[in-house]
Amino acid sequence: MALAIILFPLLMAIAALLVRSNRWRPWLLPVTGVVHATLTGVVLGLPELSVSSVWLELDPPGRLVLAIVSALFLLCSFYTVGYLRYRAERPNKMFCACLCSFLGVLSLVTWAHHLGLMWVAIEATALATAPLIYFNQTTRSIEATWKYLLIGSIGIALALLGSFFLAYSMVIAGLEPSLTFEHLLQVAPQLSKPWLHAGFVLLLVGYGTKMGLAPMHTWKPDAYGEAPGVVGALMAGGVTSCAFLAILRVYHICLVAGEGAYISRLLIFLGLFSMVVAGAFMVGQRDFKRMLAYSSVEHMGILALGLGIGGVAIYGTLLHLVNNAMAKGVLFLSAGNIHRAYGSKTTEVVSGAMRRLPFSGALFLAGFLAVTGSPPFGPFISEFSILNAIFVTGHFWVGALFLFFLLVVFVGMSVTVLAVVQGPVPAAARETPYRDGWLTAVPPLAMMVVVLLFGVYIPGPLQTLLADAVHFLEVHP
Amino acid sequence: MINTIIHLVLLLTMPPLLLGVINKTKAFVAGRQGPPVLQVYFDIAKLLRKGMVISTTTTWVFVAAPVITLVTVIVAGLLVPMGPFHAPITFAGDMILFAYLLGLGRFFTTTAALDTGSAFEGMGAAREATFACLSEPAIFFALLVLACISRSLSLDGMLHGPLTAVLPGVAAPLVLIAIGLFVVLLAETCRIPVDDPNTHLELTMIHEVMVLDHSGPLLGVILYGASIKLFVLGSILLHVILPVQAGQPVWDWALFVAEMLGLSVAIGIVESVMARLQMRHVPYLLIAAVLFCGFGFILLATVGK
Amino acid sequence: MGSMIDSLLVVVLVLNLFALGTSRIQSVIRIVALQGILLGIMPLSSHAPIDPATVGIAFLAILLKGMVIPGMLSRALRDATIKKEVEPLIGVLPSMILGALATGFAMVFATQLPLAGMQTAHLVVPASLSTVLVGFILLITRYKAITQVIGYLVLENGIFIFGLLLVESMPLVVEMGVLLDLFVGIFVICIIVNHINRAFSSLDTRQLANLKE
Amino acid sequence: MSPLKLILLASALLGASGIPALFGKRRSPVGQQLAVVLLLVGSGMGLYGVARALVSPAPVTMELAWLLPVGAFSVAVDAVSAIFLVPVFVLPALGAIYGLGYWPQRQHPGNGRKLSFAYGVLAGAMALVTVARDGILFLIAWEVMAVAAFFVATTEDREPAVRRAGWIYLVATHVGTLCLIALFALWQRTTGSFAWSPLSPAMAGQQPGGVTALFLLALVGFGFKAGIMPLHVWLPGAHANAPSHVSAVMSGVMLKMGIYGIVRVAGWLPVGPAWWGGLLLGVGALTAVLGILFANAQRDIKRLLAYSSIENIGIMILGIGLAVLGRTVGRADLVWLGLAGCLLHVWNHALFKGLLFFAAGAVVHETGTRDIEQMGGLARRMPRTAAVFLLGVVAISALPPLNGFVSEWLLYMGFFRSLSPVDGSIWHLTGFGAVALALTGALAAVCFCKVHGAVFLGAARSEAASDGHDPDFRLAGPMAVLAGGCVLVGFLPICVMPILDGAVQSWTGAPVAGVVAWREIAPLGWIPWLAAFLVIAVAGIVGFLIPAVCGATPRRTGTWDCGYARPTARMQYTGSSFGQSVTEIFAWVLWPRAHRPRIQALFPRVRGFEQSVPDVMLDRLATPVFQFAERILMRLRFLQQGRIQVYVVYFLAAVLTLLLLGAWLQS
Repeated sequence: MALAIILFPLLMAIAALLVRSNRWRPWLLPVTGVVHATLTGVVLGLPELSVSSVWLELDPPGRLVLAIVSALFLLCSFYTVGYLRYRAERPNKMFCACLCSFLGVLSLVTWAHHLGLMWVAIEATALATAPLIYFNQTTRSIEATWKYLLIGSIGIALALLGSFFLAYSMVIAGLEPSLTFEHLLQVAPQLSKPWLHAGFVLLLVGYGTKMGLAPMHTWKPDAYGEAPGVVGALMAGGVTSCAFLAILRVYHICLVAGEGAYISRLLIFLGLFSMVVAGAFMVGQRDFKRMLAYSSVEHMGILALGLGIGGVAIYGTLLHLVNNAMAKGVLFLSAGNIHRAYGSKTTEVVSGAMRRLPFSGALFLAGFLAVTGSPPFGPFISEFSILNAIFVTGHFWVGALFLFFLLVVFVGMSVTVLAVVQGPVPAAARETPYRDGWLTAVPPLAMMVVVLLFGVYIPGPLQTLLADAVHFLEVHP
Repeated sequence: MINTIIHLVLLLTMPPLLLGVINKTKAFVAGRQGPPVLQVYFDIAKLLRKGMVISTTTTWVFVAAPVITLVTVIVAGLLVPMGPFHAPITFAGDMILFAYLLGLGRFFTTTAALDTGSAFEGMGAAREATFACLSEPAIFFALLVLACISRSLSLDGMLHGPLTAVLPGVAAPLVLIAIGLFVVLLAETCRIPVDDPNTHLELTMIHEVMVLDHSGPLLGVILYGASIKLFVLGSILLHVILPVQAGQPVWDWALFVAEMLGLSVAIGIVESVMARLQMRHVPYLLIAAVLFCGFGFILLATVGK
Repeated sequence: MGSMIDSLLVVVLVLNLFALGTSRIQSVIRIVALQGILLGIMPLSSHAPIDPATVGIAFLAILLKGMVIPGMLSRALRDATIKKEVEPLIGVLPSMILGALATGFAMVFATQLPLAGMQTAHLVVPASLSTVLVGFILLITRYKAITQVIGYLVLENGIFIFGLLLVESMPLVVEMGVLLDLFVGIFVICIIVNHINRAFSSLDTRQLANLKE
Repeated sequence: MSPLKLILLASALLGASGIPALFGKRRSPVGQQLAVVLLLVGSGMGLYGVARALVSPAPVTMELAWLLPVGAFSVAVDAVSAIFLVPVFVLPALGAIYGLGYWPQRQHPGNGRKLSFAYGVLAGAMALVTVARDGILFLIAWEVMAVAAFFVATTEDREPAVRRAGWIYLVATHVGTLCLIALFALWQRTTGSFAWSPLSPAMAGQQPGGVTALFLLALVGFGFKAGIMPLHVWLPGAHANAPSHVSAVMSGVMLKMGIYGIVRVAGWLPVGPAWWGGLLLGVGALTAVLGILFANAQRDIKRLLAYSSIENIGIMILGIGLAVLGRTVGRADLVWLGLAGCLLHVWNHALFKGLLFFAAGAVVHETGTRDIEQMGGLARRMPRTAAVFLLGVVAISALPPLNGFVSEWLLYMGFFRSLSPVDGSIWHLTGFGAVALALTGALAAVCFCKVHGAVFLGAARSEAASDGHDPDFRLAGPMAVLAGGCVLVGFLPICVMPILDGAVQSWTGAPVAGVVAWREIAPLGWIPWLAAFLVIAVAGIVGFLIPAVCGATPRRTGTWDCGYARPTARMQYTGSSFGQSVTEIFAWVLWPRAHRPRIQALFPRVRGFEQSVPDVMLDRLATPVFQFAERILMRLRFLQQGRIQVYVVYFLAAVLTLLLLGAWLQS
């Protein structure tokens, strides 16, 4: 089963390389998405299928992330078809192939049950996404890709070093060396503390780079800004979630090792730092795609913060993982549409999107409200429960800072977003060919519906997924 | 019952006399013979018989305003006790009604002035309304002091408070609010040093300029209403400065009338010995009044506790 | 055998300083290649019984770090019509001093960390850390895209050195680490560097600074 | 069907009323008419439910099966909710009728549908806010209300001014919402549940500091919505730039949601220290006086009305302060008078402020300007509008015999009663409340005398004002209803007293110490007689006496202008100069911005004198602070300056910092 879920997209990638027609090739993506989603559904429905080998096993957090990735890809795949219609002039062979393999490696991350294998998978995502960022083949996109690759690789290298440290902390303790997670969890208490600490810091920095925690976030605005909107959506919702999963696993190990206090402080620090950096750069941000990138940094900060608070906050954090993926999807896809329609992504040019694109404009605005944690959208529920946990655990100053940074982010973001959606439409933007169509408007709309739904009602299956994950993460002696 | 009738009679007939007395006093001090004491009655009677000239820019407000003013001051007059006697109408909270009735009258006077669209009348209206903003707090501070002293919630009870003071050390606050109220009285009734009722330069007028366009019966009504206002405020002031009673109802009434005439003589003397203030200095005078009453209240609030 | 490894590591450290000190890109590449070959030898010398996994690691390391990637770097260098000097952000001497300081820091830091009982080679941890730091220094102080790639390789070498500690216990992990170097190396070098070269007709990263706030 | 179900259904109808319009044609009026019908039906249903809830003895509670992610969908309606529900079900419906004439879809194809959709959502959300009994549900309803208000306020988002006002509103309301989020998070920490209901002293006893935090958070969070003085920055702009019926609903109903929140928290928290009441009184006095001072200094009629809304909010806060203080010192009569005055003023303000905004809208509609200096003399062209406007200004100046007087009279009674001290510590404090109220009343009289005079009296000051006529029934009808309401409450306050009494009794959930009979502490029997006497006497004298005494019919001629032969309309005393004398006295708080040209030379050129009174908080504090912060943040931009080498440095820095931080926190 695992192999099916992981390998099928890779096969489809090869197929994409073989298909000739630039016109029909994109349709492979929806096929991949649908099949992958069905397989995922089956796996989630029948947990006994999820254990397949020592190296590949789908534990509850993995299930959650797999569900997120699969759903996100499904919706984005349809959007991509619509998007590529407007980019008919570009060969999309590499694009489609990479998208498919991207899905494959992300699934591998969720399945990987071995520290090294997970590292390999995450490294692979870097390779799969680079061509996607490079899609436009402008000098700017080259630069973005270069920075993404180099910074990402350095992060990955540090993660490798961190994994070695972790492994060595076993060797020192004279334990039977094996990097599968349940073994690590079993022996965690005996691990040598200094190596564990150092390893954790390196892993945090390394995977934090993929996740986009400040100050390792520097690649994010460039990559998200230059990549097509759909790539931004998949990265902000998929890659980040997988990187978070990696950090979550390490966090789990340290928790079991009895080092919860140590890492939670570091996580809280990194989380707040990411939030403030994101807020600072969102104020006066004219490029709305870069703004979305910083918003993603902010939300990674919230996730780190929630993880650092731990305990009751875990539920909210995992829920926020879901909400963030969906909300970011809405924002990036609608932003992509606006970008298409205006041929620009700065507020000097773009205004009146509500008039030019009633659907995308409204979705962009609604997505903004959702992502800034306004009721009744999903992120509000998750952020609220994180805040509640912060207060319950007595971190009042952290709570105050959290709220203040949320405010800064809101102020900064609102200026840009309102400038985009409100006001008169420039004459130049009326002639552009782009119109909201089924393929490009419905996927973000669907995501918006999901975000709204999670704000007022959490379906049973998701509830069980979250509950299992939370239960799984509770420290067991 | 009989007292109520006397109250009504005095309220409706005596006020113009006060103006006459004031004018007589001023004439006497100035060494002139001056108009007869009853001149104001003659004026009102003459005005009521005359015809009206109404500006084309005006609306019904212009005609209604003087009447509203008159009615409000009369009703206000029914809430104020005279001397040791009880007011015809009295209930808890009527002091607020009293203040706001005067406010209603003022509101319509100023509105009528604006109704004519004349620059001068607008100017007068602005001044009247502005000064009212300053005298209102003074009045309420005074009311608060009286309420503290008398433990009563009706104007009648409050004004009899000084007669039957329960708290120790009420003298100083009473003096303070007496001064404040006297200033307010001068301002509200547009006497010197705030306003000069018989100036002839419109630019410097307050009350007179507001009613430039009213003529005939309306002017008479205004004149009458103004005199009643003087009378009512005067009787309030008397309770504060002269809280005395003779015991015999007859003598009490006589005493009250005498006090009232004495007050108008005092006003006349003040008008003769003082020059009117510059218009932009008037607010300072009123703010001083507010401060006097406010100090009175704070004094009572801190000492009387 | 630990003494053997230690002596090799000393050479590696010296090579680091040379890498920092050389001003011609071509010679830097050679130095890194040599470093790679040395790294490849170490696993074999680390412990007596030689099992296939270890041999595999050694072979891969020598092949990639010592030959393939340096070769590609030189090819890229030849294709790119650029000045063959390193053009450091800070001069050669300062960067060498920095490298020395980094090595010293690594030594101190390594003493903070406990070592496994049966550990024979004492230089492994400090050497790997200092090599990593030298990699960082190269990455920070060099302008050319190629030199940054070299810096990245040095960084990877440092990690590989640390991997020696784990060769006996978990060779597979180490192999994977090496394997990934292959991917990234090839990817970065061949594709991106060439693209950069085509797009900017230069490999100077100072031209890659348009995306900013 | 239980009253609560009725109210919920009504709120759903209101919320959905605008949806059909979304699918309508750009220029077809059907959608809007349908929305009006739905609003009317919903409001009728809601009012019926409210009436039923008021007569039913016990508060009606309901818990829906549907579970929110956290918290529960629990709703309830008691007398307090009912009081606040009445304006929600009255004003939006009237406003919708008004909108048919004021903002017809046919003339506003661009934004009409958006408007009627958001308008309905706003109304529905407000209804839900007042019945929500769960923290999360409340927050959801609250934010939906706030965002819907943003959309209705930015109906004309093509104008930059509207966009700016909208942005300021959005930020302000979000700050408030964040405070409320913190409030409910702490509430859960204190009570252990998200239930939005009285906080038992036992639970609160654990963290007394926490309770104070709750109180302050509520004051700030709800204060932003209500517009209490330092937090009012969004209010004038948003009200001035919205369509008039929207302004009426925002000012008449939405601000009251803030008051609702404060009333709730003040009643549901355990008895607090005396400084709570003192703080509320201080804030209320400040808000009332400053609000009316700023109002008096405006020349945009809708900004003026907005500032006067701030003033009225201040009066309500004074009432709450008195009630809280009374609760602290265990004086049921103070609690009754303060709270009843506050709640009655909520109704009254909805009535006369709605009326004034409607009338102002009609004027703006006819003249095409909001600047009162461009108007004048409209009373002869729009007599009915002028009459209701006059009624409105008399009512809002709290002059007898209209409704404004009644509520303020209750507050005065409270302040005067507080002077007979049980515990001497509170009485001088409260005395100043009465004075502040008096000052506010006098200033309100100036301000509204000015606006009424400048708009309706005198002669037209511009072409725009020289024509125009009374609006048709769609605009006039709602005004008439509201005017009737003002008169009714003013003449027969006895009718509403029992409702207020019920609300006061159910304020804290448990009856206040020593139940009081309102007839004793607030005798209102004399008011109808007084009102009747005033009306009859005036009508009699004007109608009969004066015509009788002076035989001849009055001669009409031009205004006597002191001998000047040809007075023109430009010579009239303007509204600004009317308010100027007050503005000068209080220049030390208003900081007017004046441009005085120096007149030199023998024959000086024509020079203009300008004076404007910007909002101190917004234009002199908030805006500079924001600009400063932005400049600082722009300085930080160099951190992301494109050099990959620098980014690599960040890695080293991050690793070292984290290692050191970890080590430091370990030790």
